[in-house]
Amino acid sequence: MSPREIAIVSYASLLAVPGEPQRDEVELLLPVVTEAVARSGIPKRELGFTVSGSCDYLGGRPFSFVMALDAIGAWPPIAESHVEMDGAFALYEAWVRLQCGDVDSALVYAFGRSTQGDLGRVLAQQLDPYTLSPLWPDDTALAALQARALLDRGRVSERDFAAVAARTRGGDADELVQRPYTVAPLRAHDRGTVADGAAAVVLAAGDLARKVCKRPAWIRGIDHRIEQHQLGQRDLTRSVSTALAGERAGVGKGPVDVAELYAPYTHQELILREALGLGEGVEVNPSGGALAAHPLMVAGLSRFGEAAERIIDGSANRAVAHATSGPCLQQNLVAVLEAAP
Amino acid sequence: MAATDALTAPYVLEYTYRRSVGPVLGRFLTGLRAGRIEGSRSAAGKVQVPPSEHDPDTGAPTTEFVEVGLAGVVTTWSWATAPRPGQPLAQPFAWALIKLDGADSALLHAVDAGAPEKMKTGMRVKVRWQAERTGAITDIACFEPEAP
Amino acid sequence: MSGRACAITGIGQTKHASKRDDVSIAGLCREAALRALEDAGLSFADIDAVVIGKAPDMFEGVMMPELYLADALGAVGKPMMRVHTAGSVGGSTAIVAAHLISSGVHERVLTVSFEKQSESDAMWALSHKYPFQPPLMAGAGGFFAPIVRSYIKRSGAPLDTGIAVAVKDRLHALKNPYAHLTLPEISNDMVKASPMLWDPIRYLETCPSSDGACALVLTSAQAARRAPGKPAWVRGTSMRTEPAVFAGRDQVSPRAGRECAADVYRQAGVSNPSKQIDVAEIYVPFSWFEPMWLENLGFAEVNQGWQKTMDGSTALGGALPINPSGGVLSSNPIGASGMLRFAEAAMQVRGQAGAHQVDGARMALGHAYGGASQFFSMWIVSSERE
Amino acid sequence: MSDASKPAKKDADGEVRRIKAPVKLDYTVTAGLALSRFLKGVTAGKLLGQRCGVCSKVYVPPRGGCPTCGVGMGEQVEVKDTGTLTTFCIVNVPFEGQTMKLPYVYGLIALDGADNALHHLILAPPEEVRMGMRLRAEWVPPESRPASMEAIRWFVPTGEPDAPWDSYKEHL
Repeated sequence: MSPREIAIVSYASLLAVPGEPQRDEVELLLPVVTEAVARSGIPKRELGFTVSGSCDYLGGRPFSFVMALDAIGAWPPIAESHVEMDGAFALYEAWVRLQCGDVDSALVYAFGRSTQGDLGRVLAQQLDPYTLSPLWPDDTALAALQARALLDRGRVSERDFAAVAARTRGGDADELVQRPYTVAPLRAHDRGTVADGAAAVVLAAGDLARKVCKRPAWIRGIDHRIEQHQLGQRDLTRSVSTALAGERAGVGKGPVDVAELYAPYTHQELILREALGLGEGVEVNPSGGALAAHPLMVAGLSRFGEAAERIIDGSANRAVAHATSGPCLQQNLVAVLEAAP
Repeated sequence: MAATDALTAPYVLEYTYRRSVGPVLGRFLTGLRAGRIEGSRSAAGKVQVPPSEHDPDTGAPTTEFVEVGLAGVVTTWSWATAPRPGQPLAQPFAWALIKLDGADSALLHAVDAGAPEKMKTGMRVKVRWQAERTGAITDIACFEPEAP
Repeated sequence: MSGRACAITGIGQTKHASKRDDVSIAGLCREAALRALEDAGLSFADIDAVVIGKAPDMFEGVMMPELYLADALGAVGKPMMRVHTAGSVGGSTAIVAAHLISSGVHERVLTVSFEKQSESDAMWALSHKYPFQPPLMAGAGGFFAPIVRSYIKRSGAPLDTGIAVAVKDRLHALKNPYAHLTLPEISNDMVKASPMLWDPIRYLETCPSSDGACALVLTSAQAARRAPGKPAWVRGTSMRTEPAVFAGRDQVSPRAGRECAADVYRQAGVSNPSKQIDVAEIYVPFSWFEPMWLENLGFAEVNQGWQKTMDGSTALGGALPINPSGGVLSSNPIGASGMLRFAEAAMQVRGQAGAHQVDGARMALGHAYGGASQFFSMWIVSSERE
Repeated sequence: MSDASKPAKKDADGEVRRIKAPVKLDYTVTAGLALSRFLKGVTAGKLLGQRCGVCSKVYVPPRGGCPTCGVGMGEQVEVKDTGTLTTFCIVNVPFEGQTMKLPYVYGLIALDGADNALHHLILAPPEEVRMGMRLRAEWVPPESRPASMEAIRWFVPTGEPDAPWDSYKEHL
């Protein structure tokens, strides 16, 4: 069975800037969903499926996705689902749902108010509860183990990390690399700026996509894979799950104009580029990526939205979108978006 | 509405979970309490520390345990300049993946090395036990360089 | 159902108990998963993708547990997803897994749902005070009791209707070796004498808090040919959501539930549910929800659901047996509770339900709901593919 | 020192069976813009709802968006602190953080002028509480009012005749 043609036809996002009035989840999400749906040209009531991604631990209370429902006006009742994962995995669920053939469009959204807590401590809850989380390692400590392994392997240097930071979030690599370590060998600029945000994407199938969008971003391939959880059982310098997902998604079948990679740390961009076989000519993270702003649960879906925008606005013909989850790139989702179906 | 207009408040999520650990981790933690580190051995002969509840290749339940050394090699490390609450040491220390003698996988823990200059990938470290052990991963207080 | 046919070839569950102190979280999940795989004649290596579901992460204090469970559930190198739709999650998780088959994406999918409730305390997780929010409501019972009172007022149901359900489901549970509660001495008097917790809901009219897991193996029709047992076929799946609070909301018989049922019936070609459906496993965490859902699901006229309960129609041997497994009232590992309903429906049409088997069951409904009676997931399974 | 190293329990045979895992996470949470406006009103003894510009329903407290329309709430509307008890339960379960003596009543109250019902405590002998009962808010004194619905201590019966069924049957 060959997959049905599905495309991203619209995208909207909002990143809360520090110092802005403190919106709650609904207030962050509502303008984003409204804009994405309006841009899609598909009336909200006609959307066949809705699915979201979020995580209770960002705010420390259960059922955060239930409260957020006010942002979409789920009335009359809607066909809806939710993953306690990044919104990119919600997009994958929507893609699967559309493959069943009986619905033609889907709304995917994500929200994350990641600045409410100390993310380093919050993310320690993600680890094996018996042998890892009792040690309270923060995300930077673990990412730095990976960065060191990469440095030890050779070929890249701390200045290369700084160059990724300089390219995506500004600054001078030679100056950045002189700054003090946070958790050596990582510095402050090596970690994405924790942010609050929301994003929404509308997917449409076949003729509907062509009808509502001049240049839909067709999902030509999409796949995700997970690896061992314990860091000591993986080769941290390589992302085998990204490589496998990229291969299954067909990344290597043609030239890539632009790639939006969800790399919460500078060195992870280097690992991901290698896993996906992206050469020097590929423009990576023109949006600034998760380094410029890192709203958890949103950053992956945003990569899909940003990559799609480049197709929709005509500036790219073939794009790669990537999302990750878990410590040190444990789980990875890759899609190829193209202008031609 | 002005920037300061939304109300904010502190909130603490605090709870003590009671975890049952099952037979495999139970054996591992019992070993730690007794000052011994045990890993699991897979059908293919791979030794994992901490032990896996199942064979990584076949998924079959773990039945074989192997005692591994109390010292090993640092496979990678990072340096925590400002330790956070709950972490193994209060003074700056190294996080490290440590492949214990006889193990095929590496364990995450802390190394009390004093200064980052004392740390090196490939260096040997040994266990420093907690004075009072209860059967938890924290029974290992940290590791320390084998030869100072 | 749309897309390719989807078969259920493996079903597994744990022994449910208030505290499964003998296993870790992974051990609990693997107990169900290995039983489902054995039933399907497969091993982890044969599985293409894994979908897990559970209720809030704070119940066990493990954020996004799919990460830690990837190894234990044989998912390394494969796609893995985690669904969370409140109390309906076990059902929604099975539906997401079914879509992975009917979409043509995978051939064999393992889906697992669980809750290890004993690691914390549901009342703590659901009732702790959050800034700016209304005063504490005393857990789920405090939320649903006013809705039950509304139903009683609207329907004029006799006040012992809830007692009848509580007894019936516990009698069913005595036939189910996996059930958590086994109360051989259960009787109307015993339920009536139990403490009134959230008036009008008595202690024995509420579900227990359980540790447990459920797992299913779903496959394409082609892969099902090689399965050792007779498959159950998924004939319809549906999920519906409505907001928790809005002006004029009918909390007793939510429209989302009615529309979800209508959708799943349409897919399965069911025009008269009472006649065409042989057995239903519906999510009844408080006994009064049986008559309420009978109406919401179209098994009874509005305000008359209690009559079916009171005349014995919903007991094993009755015209429409409801919850032959003993239901949520007998075992409630929250994240798995919905999947247990879906699994029991499939066991019934496969004829593998043992002492709680409904004779000749060919078409069955699995139902789950969650949140403020606002998330619904349902499937219809049949012994026949079409 | 580690806050994770609490003693593990062991069984008679000495095997470690369980561990304790204390978790403490600190957050700073926001009430959001709409709820903040409402809560500031509450501390001043006012109940300020908002009307949806699409469906015209008035919500108290206002929400970040209209739950059925998915649009931001519009015009601010002050509603009364009196209302009708639509349905309720009598709580007999002790739990941590409880502020009332058992048994007590907790119910849904449709405030006069609002289109939704809100959850709150009812101070009245449980056996006298009825659906349709008329209630009024009893406020915490202004100097100690918190910015939450607990600024209203509870609702008490007004003594008026009960509201007719038809007037509140949509708020169950």
